[in-house]
Amino acid sequence: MADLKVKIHKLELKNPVMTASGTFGNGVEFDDFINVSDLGGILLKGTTLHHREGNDYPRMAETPSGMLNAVGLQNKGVDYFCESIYPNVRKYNTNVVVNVNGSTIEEYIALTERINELDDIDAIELNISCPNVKEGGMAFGTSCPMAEQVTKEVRKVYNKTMIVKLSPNVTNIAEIDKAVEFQGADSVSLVNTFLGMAIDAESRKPLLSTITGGLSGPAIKPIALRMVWQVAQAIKVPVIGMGGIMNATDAIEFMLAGATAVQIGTANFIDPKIAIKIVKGIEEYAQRHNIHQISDIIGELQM
Amino acid sequence: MADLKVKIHKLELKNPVMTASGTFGNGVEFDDFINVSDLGGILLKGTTLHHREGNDYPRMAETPSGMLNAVGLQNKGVDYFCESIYPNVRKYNTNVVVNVNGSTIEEYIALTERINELDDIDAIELNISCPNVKEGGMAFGTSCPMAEQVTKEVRKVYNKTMIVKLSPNVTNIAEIDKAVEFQGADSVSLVNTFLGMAIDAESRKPLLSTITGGLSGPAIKPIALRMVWQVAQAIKVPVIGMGGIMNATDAIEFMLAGATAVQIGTANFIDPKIAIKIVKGIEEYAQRHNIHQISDIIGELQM
Amino acid sequence: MNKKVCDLILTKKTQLNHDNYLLELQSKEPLSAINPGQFVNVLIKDASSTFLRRPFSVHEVIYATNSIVILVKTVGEGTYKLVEAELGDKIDVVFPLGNGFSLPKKDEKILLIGGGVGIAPMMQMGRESKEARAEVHFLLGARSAKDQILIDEFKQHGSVHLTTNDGSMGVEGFVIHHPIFSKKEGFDRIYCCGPDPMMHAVAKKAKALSIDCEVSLENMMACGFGVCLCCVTKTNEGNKCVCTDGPVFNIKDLEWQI
Amino acid sequence: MNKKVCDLILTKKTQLNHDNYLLELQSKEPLSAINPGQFVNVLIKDASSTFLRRPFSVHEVIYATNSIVILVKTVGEGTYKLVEAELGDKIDVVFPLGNGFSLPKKDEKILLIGGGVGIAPMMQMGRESKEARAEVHFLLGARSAKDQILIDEFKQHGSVHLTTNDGSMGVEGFVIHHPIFSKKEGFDRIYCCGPDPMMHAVAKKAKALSIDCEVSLENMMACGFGVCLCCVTKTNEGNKCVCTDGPVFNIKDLEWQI
Ligand SMILES: Cc1cc2nc3c(=O)[nH]c(=O)nc-3n(C[C@H](O)[C@H](O)[C@H](O)COP(=O)(O)OP(=O)(O)OC[C@H]3O[C@@H](n4cnc5c(N)ncnc54)[C@H](O)[C@@H]3O)c2cc1C
Ligand SMILES: Cc1cc2nc3c(=O)[nH]c(=O)nc-3n(C[C@H](O)[C@H](O)[C@H](O)COP(=O)(O)OP(=O)(O)OC[C@H]3O[C@@H](n4cnc5c(N)ncnc54)[C@H](O)[C@@H]3O)c2cc1C
Ligand SMILES: Cc1cc2nc3c(=O)[nH]c(=O)nc-3n(C[C@H](O)[C@H](O)[C@H](O)COP(=O)(O)O)c2cc1C
Ligand SMILES: Cc1cc2nc3c(=O)[nH]c(=O)nc-3n(C[C@H](O)[C@H](O)[C@H](O)COP(=O)(O)O)c2cc1C
Ligand code: FES
Ligand code: FES
Repeated sequence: MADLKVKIHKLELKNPVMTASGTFGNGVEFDDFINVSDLGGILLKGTTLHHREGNDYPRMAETPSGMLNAVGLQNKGVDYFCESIYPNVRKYNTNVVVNVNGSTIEEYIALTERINELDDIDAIELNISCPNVKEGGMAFGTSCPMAEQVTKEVRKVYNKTMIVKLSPNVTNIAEIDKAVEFQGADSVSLVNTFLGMAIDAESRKPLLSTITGGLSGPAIKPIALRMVWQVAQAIKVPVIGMGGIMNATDAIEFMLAGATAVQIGTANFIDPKIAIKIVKGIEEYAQRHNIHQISDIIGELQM
Repeated sequence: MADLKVKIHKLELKNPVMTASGTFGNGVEFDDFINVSDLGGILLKGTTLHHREGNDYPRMAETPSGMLNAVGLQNKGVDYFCESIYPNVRKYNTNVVVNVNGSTIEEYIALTERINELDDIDAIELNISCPNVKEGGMAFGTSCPMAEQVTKEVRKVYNKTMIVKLSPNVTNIAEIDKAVEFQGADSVSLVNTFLGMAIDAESRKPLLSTITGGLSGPAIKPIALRMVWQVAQAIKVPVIGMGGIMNATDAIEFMLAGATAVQIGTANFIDPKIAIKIVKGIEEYAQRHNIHQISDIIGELQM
Repeated sequence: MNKKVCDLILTKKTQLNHDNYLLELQSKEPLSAINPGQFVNVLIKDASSTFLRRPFSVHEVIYATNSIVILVKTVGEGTYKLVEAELGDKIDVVFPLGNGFSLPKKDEKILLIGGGVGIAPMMQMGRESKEARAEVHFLLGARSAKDQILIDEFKQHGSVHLTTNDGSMGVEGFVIHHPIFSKKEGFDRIYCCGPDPMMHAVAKKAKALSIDCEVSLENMMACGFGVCLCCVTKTNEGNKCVCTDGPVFNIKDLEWQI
Repeated sequence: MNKKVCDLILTKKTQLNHDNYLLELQSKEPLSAINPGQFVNVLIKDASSTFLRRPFSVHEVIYATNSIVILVKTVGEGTYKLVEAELGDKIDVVFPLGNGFSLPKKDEKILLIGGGVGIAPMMQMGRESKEARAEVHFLLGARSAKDQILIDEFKQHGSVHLTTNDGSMGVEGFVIHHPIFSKKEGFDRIYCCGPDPMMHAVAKKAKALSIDCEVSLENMMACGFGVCLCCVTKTNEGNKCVCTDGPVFNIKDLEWQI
């Protein structure tokens, strides 16, 4: 049996498969389907300092090989998280990561300080790339100086593993990643969703209440893969790759492109067991190719 | 019968359906399938001053709802164009537009001057967005100052309709479009392909000889539509929209988002009659919705 | 009542009219209890435009054969593909999802209103309500006589009242125009599933008559089990997921302008 | 010989072994002349991962019934879907595409080499070569006896020589190991279609023996009719499209390192 362990800074992952924030609820929704603790890690849904209602319905539109969403970070805020969600997720024997969101740097800091107090949360994912909120969000991730600043300030208050999640809606993603790495990120994760739009030709109306939303799913995989490859070459910290991963082959491709671990997003909606299936598929791939340590294939694209 | 006529600067289009450069050959390849003159216009394949061999095989990879290409502007250069292609395409009773490419501003100028001499070519499309050539190409389209400069210089030598085709691989497409408009573009067309990548997990090799290539097809439609919408709001000159248009409904969506005309790209590979079918579909839509002039729906997204 | 994702076998397919089909899906394992008003989420294979699953109400549960029956109206590629499935085919389904209707009490008089394919959940609801000894009335609205389906089947669980938009069967007009609402002895509860405008009209009527009313919403869904937060509707307690907190809501909890 | 895109009807389907099928596709209109070695480009419907058409060599042309036969080996979603088609189904095809082989002259002795599913174009080529009064020999290479198909059919157009990698039928080894190459009386022309390494080996052999040799390439294609420029191969005159300038090339025009 191949050794599937990988390491993201101080996090030890039993396998490279994590689930993407906003697509895995708080994990507990999957208890009926899988043993969540068998995953390398889970990313909880985006959390903010205060309660957020999110955007109006409709928030979703199906697209060719993908979907647009405009959830807008609906969540009950960090107090609720600490009281009602944390007790349920700390039980998992896997890395539980909180996806941290803010409209201002102060909010990012205050939220991170709260999460820092939770013993069984060993990492945060700093989301500076959400396309679905008016203030903050993507604005941080598409501008180098802003991305640098938020990373730097949050770093000051957080000593555990800090993953920074970046926006793909940029000209040169490697440039921003480098800036973020420089400010102390322990890992970067990409991609978040691409800003897109859908229209109903019959009613002439946008299909999302917010007009634009975030595109995810296999449609974006070729672009995501390219970005992961570019970023992995540009920076030294481990990269967590995602964007349209639907099966183990996709996951292997991201690892060959340079990802140390992957996150499964939209695929969870279509098959609630998919993340575990991907773990098994990676194991089979390793066996078939006589790979003893899966970490040996990271960045091993043959050119 | 609805009036399908639209206008792009001085070009009168009998309908809003054009074909995208690099996906329609020189038109003549379609003579067996359709009456090319029934289209609003055709964009010939990318032309350069000198002969170009393009990239090595493999140049293509299928992706979910799309494809990557890395053709790299293979063409025989402008001399060959004038002697051997122009005589065949001038016969079409539609707008024949040359897609102009250069590695330097001087090349863009020299090529445009040659095209300017051809009586039956009423417009050029300045491609500053090709992701598949090392020098020039996309570098022009992803930087504001460069996009401005090439537009400005070519404008000086060309008085007919100048369409500028921009790169989607940017953070803020509307910003670059504005710059280009300011420098005298008569119209902008978007999107070109998105930089993507594909890997064969079994052999661990990239599927394209150039590693990365341009993503086209329905996969990119939501992003393309969003960009067209943003650009159409930001600038005053007519916008030509494209990216994953497969049927008349898609075309209508781009028009509602603000496109005056559309270009059909990858869809031509799958159905060589598609462009004409889309003209008919738009006509049916107009009839069903009691639209007398199709130009009435441009930018008429209801919010 | 754990959720599961598994293959069910298509054991029976009945075409009811030009665009409605009954599909009977059999589970190898015994079914745990399913509430009337719950739904299933079906993976459509081999269709180029259906990326996400497609939700369908549970029309009937046949515990004796471990079968779930769904009523499918063909409206797009997903539903067309689904009804093309052949007997013996495996259908990949996540179920049971959602909350379901609250059952009436003994001797209560209830009105089950279905509009179009919104009649789907009312069959099982009618059966279980009758078993609970409620007095069951169905009010089924459709565009035209040819769209009125399953009338005999509904009659087994209660009395059936019909409306059609064109008057070709039953009362002409929408469901709310049916004289049943003006009867003196009123209903204890109304349950409704159908197009949004119809549910709004029914809710308004129920509110005016002070009758307790539950509606089953059909918001667009990405996951169906509460993780994507795409299917929300506004309630007194903020946005709630139609797939987990619903699809059935009491109208008093919804922020409808009625 | 105008190209067209139209629906052909699947009139016959024969499974030859575990992964090879013959599909007979009938045109309503009379077929114009098709050259051996030309190909058709098939739209795969209802498959979620096949965005582009799939090219297949013309295996046989039956002018009497306006039919084109293709030989399909199942290797991925597209080919699996295609062979699932049922008799009477409409198959959307662009044809005829490519150049085709150059026919031999009367009394020439020719060797038609097919490796794996590369045997596909050799049936029609064999037939027309025989009609042109050439002396036709087939050399068919496969992995194993169970992969050797259509031997009796090939025998109708010429003599058949076989190789298998495991020696379970015919000569053991690759096609170039067949003793036919060492015979004194040589061939006037060799035609070859198969996996790239095989075609390279054959080309090398042909070059060494100074025999005129044509190979049929199977580069990945997006359009199939010369507009995307994705399918190129390097020739003495620069990059040429396999779909229009090929799929058949004389090895002397290719930039192969042989
Ligand atoms: C909880 C729930 C229960 C349902 N129960 C049933 C049922 O029992 N029987 C049944 O036939 N259908 C039911 N539906 C609706 C069914 O899910 C859709 O008709 C189906 O998903 C359409 O898929 P398609 O691929 O055929 O059409 P598509 O091509 O996806 O859509 C065709 C058209 O229908 C519209 N549409 C699709 N889904 C919805 C929706 N949820 N709400 C409003 N408009 C929609 C689309 O916008 C489009 O205009 C239910 C939906 C929900 C959410
Ligand atoms: C001119 C031409 C003629 C052909 N004639 C025949 C024929 O007569 N009979 C037949 O069975 N097949 C033929 N092929 C190959 C056939 O087109 C492919 O097998 C088919 O497209 C695979 O589709 P799929 O969806 O089943 O597999 P996919 O899922 O697309 O691919 C499965 C595997 O096959 C590989 N593959 C697919 N297409 C090609 C190709 N063109 N070259 C090399 N590898 C490929 C893929 O990389 C992948 O590894 C021909 C190809 C060309 C270009
Ligand atoms: C419905 C939905 C909600 C999401 N919410 C979040 C979020 O709260 N925080 C975040 O960082 N990313 C969020 N994402 C982005 C995903 O985590 C992931 O980056 C993206 O979907 C690309 O991966 P995929 O193609 O595998 O889905 C969300 C995505 C979807 C589809
Ligand atoms: C094979 C191929 C070749 C292309 N060549 C060119 C080109 O020479 N010049 C250009 O401006 N765009 C070129 N494009 C981009 C298309 O014109 C178009 O912008 C893009 O494909 C998006 O549209 P679509 O999704 O409808 O294909 C090419 C696209 C493809 C697929
Ligand atoms: S559909 Fe995903 S939460 Fe309801
Ligand atoms: S496949 Fe498009 S040019 Fe050959």
